[in-house]
Amino acid sequence: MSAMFEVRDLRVLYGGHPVVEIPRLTIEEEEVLAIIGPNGSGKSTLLRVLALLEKPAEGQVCFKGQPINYKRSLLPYRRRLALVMQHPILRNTSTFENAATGLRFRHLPEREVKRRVSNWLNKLGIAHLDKRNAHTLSGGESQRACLARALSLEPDLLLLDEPFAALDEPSRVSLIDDLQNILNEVSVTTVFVTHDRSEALIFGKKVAVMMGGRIQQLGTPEEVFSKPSNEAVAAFVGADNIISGLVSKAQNGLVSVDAHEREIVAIGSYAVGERLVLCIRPEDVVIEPYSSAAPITSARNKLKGRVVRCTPLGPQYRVVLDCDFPLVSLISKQSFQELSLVERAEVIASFKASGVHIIGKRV
Amino acid sequence: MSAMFEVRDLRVLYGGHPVVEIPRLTIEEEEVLAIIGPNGSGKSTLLRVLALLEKPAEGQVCFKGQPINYKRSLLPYRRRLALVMQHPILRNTSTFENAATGLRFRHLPEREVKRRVSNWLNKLGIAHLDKRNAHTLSGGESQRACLARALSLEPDLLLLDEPFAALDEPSRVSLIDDLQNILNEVSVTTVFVTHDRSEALIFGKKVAVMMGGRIQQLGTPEEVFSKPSNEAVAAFVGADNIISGLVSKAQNGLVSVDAHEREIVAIGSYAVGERLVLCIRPEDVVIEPYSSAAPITSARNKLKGRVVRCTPLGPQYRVVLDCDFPLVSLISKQSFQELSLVERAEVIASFKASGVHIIGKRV
Amino acid sequence: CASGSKQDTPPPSGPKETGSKEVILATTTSTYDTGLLDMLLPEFQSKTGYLVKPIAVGTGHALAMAARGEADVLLVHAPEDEEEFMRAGNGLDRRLVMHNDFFLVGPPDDPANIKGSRNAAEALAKVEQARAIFISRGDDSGTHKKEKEVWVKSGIKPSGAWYQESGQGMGETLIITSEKRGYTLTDRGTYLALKKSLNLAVLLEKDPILLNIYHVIQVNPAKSPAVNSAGGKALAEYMVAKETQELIGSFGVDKYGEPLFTPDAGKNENELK
Amino acid sequence: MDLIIDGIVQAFWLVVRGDPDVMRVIYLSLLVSGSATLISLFIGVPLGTLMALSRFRGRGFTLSLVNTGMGMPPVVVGLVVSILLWRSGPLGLLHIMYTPAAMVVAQVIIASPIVTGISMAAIAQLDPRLRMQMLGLGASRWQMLWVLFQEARLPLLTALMAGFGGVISEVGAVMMVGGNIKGQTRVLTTATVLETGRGEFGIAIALGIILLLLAYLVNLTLTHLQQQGRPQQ
Amino acid sequence: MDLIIDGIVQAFWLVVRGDPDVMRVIYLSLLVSGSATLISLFIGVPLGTLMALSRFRGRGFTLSLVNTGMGMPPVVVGLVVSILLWRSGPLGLLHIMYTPAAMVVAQVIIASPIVTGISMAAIAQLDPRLRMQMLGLGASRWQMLWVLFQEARLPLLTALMAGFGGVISEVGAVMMVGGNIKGQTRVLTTATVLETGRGEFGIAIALGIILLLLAYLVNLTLTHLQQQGRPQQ
Ligand SMILES: Nc1ncnc2c1ncn2[C@@H]1O[C@H](COP(=O)(O)OP(=O)(O)OP(=O)(O)O)[C@@H](O)[C@H]1O
Ligand SMILES: Nc1ncnc2c1ncn2[C@@H]1O[C@H](COP(=O)(O)OP(=O)(O)OP(=O)(O)O)[C@@H](O)[C@H]1O
Ligand SMILES: [Mg+2]
Ligand SMILES: [Mg+2]
Repeated sequence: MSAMFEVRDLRVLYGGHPVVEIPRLTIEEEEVLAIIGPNGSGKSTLLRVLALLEKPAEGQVCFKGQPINYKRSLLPYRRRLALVMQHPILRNTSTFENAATGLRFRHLPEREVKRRVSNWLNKLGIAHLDKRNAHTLSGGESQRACLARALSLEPDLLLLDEPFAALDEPSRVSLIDDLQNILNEVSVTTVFVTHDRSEALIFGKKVAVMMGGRIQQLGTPEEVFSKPSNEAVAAFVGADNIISGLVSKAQNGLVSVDAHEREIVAIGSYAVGERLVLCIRPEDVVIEPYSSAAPITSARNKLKGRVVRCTPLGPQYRVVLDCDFPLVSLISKQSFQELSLVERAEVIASFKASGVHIIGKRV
Repeated sequence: MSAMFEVRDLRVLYGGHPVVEIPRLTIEEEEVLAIIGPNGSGKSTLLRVLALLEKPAEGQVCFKGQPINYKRSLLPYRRRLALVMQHPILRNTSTFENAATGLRFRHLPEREVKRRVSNWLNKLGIAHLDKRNAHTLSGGESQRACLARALSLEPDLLLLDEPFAALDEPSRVSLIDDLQNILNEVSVTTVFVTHDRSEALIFGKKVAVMMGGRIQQLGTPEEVFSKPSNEAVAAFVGADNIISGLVSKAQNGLVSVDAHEREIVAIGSYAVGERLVLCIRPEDVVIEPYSSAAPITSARNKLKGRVVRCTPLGPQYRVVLDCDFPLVSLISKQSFQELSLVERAEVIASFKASGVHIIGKRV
Repeated sequence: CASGSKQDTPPPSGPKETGSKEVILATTTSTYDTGLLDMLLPEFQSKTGYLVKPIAVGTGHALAMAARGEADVLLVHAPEDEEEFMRAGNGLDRRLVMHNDFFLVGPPDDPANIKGSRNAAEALAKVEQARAIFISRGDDSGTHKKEKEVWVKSGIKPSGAWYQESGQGMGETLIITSEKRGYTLTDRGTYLALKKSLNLAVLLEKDPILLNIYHVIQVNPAKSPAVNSAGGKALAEYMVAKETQELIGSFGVDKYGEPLFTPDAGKNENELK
Repeated sequence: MDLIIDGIVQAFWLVVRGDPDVMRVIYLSLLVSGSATLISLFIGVPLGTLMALSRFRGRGFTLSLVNTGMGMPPVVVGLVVSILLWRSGPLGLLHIMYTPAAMVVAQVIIASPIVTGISMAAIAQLDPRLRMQMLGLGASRWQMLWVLFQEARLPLLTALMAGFGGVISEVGAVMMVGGNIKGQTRVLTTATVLETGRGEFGIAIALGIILLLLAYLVNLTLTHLQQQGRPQQ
Repeated sequence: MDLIIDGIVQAFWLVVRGDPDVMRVIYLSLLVSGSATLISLFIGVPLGTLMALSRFRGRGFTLSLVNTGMGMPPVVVGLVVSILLWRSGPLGLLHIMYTPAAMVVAQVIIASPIVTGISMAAIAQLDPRLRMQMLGLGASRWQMLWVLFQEARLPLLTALMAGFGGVISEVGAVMMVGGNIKGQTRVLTTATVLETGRGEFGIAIALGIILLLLAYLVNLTLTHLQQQGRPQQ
């Protein structure tokens, strides 16, 4: 694997304000990079820079080691990529012609155009709409048409900006499945923006978290979702429990943190008296009835608490406990029913020390 | 509660084809109705009919018992509702003016306009963009602006078409929370379209499943998600395991169904020899190691099977088993790790009889 | 400045090998609108091989063009301006071609009662006294100049709401006069052409001052190297040639029952009055 | 070339001196063409909007008619209006022939198809969902249209300027129905024709320059108005 | 009124008889105005597109100039072109004064601002994201422009028709630079003026009607071409 793109000291300004600021970003060949981040954090802007649609105010974009010269024709680069923009932008012509747009730009023979476009319209489930004016398509159908248009190009580099946002869930799941297979087969370098954490998890081989125009963290999905590099990333990727406290004990790679008068055990080496920020993922918090005989488990932390609120969240329940500090737990519907949780019920919340992530020191 | 809207024998035709066909639909006052369904199923079209933006080819729309007369002015009705369309449509002016659009139509005093708009821009986190031209907003910022525009109207009826599709996840969760509170407080009748099942679950007091222009099921979220009325709905709302077989035994309200040579016990009264379609939600399927001593549980079904594939799905794993028929289970990451599942491993899949839902007879 | 006097002009010669075949004739709209040139020019072109481009514009426009060497030959009817033009050395040869006449027209019921006046000057004085509407061309055309000459003769400086300037060609001015029930001075050709759609009567004619005399002037090739002197000369000579003069004499008889112009080649301007 | 320079110098002096005759001509030009443009806006914008928004039968045919109307020769318009307004004509009783009113009538006929055609294209080019969204926010029909006009302000300004430009520069029709009567119906274009006919090319060009300056000022004012109150980009 | 009816009847007969003089005049009108429109398309559409797409300084000023250009009086254009093309003028050596070529030059000057202004509004009204999306699919600069033109085909057709309508109906400039020479530079409008001057109002109206018919046919053809190959709605 070698670098397809390298971005250095990038700064994009809008109205004088920096919208994207990236000291360095490398995208390897055949890599699938997911970019997540809150609205307005500059994800689409970065994608436009990678598509060479935006000349950055400062910095360099290198394509396969060669710095891009914006004064020369960018066509050779652009012919190797396919972009799906966040809003489906379709021309006022048939769905077929829309999907064929990029192929026509490349002067492909008519037979080949027909073959590829039909194939992709089929895969995306809109083959029956091929003769329809694209402006009459529904939201999801438009997005499929845009995907078909990009995918039929069989590009070296795919740039997708929230490509599944308008798709219904079954279609999205099966499409992601399909795409994953295709990307594995033909090894297309892919950069895609999403606000759906699970899409990033499933799809990305690497995940970049963008916030305020900067890449806050870049790593494997595991890394990013289990070890957020700072509080903001942690809050964004969904580690709801962020607790701070002072180290009260430290030995054998385990630290005890005194948080709101409770002791929390975590893995790490810190000095006594240091102030730490801890992060506990709600999925990692197990709830058991207070009355139950303490069973043998590997959970080192067991905190007594009271149920404050239970909210259904799809097939799960989000239970907020009061353990002198708020602690959130996600449990299955079955468990919820079995535990017959009600407000103000007393329970034990347990979680493993390895489930406690130390984000960093707070001053 | 009385009916705000009643739709009778509705048919909307596009290019001669029926796109929406609804014999009867009632929307009670203060109800929150979620419409889900695959792309192109006519959800947006139905919303347009309810907003009186589309005159149906056939049928009647009654507003508070009065049939709408499309020849008369529809303004009095429209002034009571606020619509957020699927694509954010913003005027080429400032974000503030965009958000104020509906209020200006209603000739509200300037002070009141300022108050309401600022309030909502704030709540939606785009107060700092108020002077910016709305065409420079990012995807999510645009959607927020559209929401602010509709919500500041404080209407009797809110029509939202995938209003959160472009929002990042933390914003979406907090916004849904906020909205839920507001809707509870001021009792706004709300119809909203979504392709996100969990949004429908959280938000809707009723859920309508639309497919091919027809409402396939309408009921509480519980009903729709646990008791899909037919195979298509079941497939769409995510009951991945759909198995058919012949009733081999029937007693005490329990039936045994012979499916692919395996016996599945379910709750229900059917005659021996009848062919049933069963639906088992993946979350309800528990996996335990084959070697383990059979523990005492309430699970009536225990099937031996082999692991075919494991896919990470956010904080969960989707495990496909081969029990002579494919059976899908969703388990937590911890369980996955504890069970140390590998392909071709032998396991026991267990699920309770009450977890098996009988969709209907197949002919 | 003498007008041309040779009756026996030699037959016009063709364009020389080196000379341009294109001859630009700057003329007034009145000659053009009557259709006279449409009759005369094809004849000339087929005889000589020259290509004539008749440019019909206002008199002032025609003279200004010619003074800049933008035309090769002029056919105009503003004697005083023509003399001025010759004095400035812009023309080579000014020859009398033909004349017709002007006359005063007005509403058939003649509210200013000018019918029966002794001459044009007296008639105009009556118009002024009656404060009847008088429409002047006001465009420094030959007709306008003639009108001003008559006013001078009557000793009146016309001004006031009754005296209006149309600033347009003869045809338009006649229509305006008819619509406004006014009086105006017109040339014969235009009046006859428009007669059927006008509600105007001829109220005074045949005053010697009202002669409308056309001259042909060859543009001085010294003014500009681009001037086609041979072609200009040939066309000028064609205009005064005997056969041409006969054609002019018969022009309009079939349409109006009377000739529109009187051929005058070789005559002296003064002997017409 | 000397003539053009001469023209520029004369234009300068005419304006600086404030020659009352010239001022009157300028005033009348603005008055007649301004009114005519305004009236054609009131005809053309609604008509164009109607054609853009509704899908009636024969829309294509009407569109061709409007487009054809852009090619209506001013001379013929002048002639037809004259025939109607002459004393002998069906509207002769109005007695407006050879008055500024008649000129306005003729210019309205010339400008309306231009304004209609461009407005129609401007409105038709807008996203149809904008209309729906505005109605869905409680806009009355007029408020919805007002929003459409605001969104299409650039092409509508072009429609306005093309209409104004078409009539302020037009000479065939005003000449015929106005009569170019000094002090009454003489406007910049007819004065230019007159001076050209007199061979006063310098003055003619000067008048043309004044006319262009006028159009430019009108334009600048409109563009300025249009740009006001725009949010930051 | 009888004059108008007379005109219609005469127009019918002129066309049916196929009067060679009239045919020649029609042919020349189409040739001159057609070429002029075509050339102004090649000037105006790129210029308008440039102004719509790039954000150079003084864009607002240029826009005002273009809009002002729509108000350029044909008489002045005719005069200035004459001055340039006259034998004594700087371009006299071309020897195209009083030829159809000179008429085309004058009409190009008249039509270009119209085409530029409307094209500019048409392209500026398109969603700027369309451009990005097309480039992001590998469009070359020309291919991207081609897509823009296709998307803006309705207003661009309006630009074309307004340009064509402006020049085919124009008389001041062609009269001056063409000279209205029979069989050489006489077009429908100058013939109409001539017939009006001769008091032949019926024939004048007939010629006007023929001109409008011609514009209508051109229009119908263009609209038809534009509608071809559209997908089902
Ligand atoms: N012309 C402009 N002037 C000032 N700021 C701008 C301009 N255009 C965009 N921005 C801002 O730049 C920021 C980044 O925009 P971008 O579209 O890249 O965000 P994003 O991460 O894609 O967000 P989303 O998830 O909402 O799509 C936004 O806050 C946006 O408002
Ligand atoms: N003018 C038209 N002619 C024919 N079919 C049309 C037309 N307009 C819309 N349709 C079709 O009507 C169907 C319903 O569209 P609608 O926008 O209501 O779908 P939707 O349920 O909102 O889908 P999505 O989830 O993709 O937004 C779609 O299949 C669409 O293609
Ligand atoms: Mg974005
Ligand atoms: Mg939709």
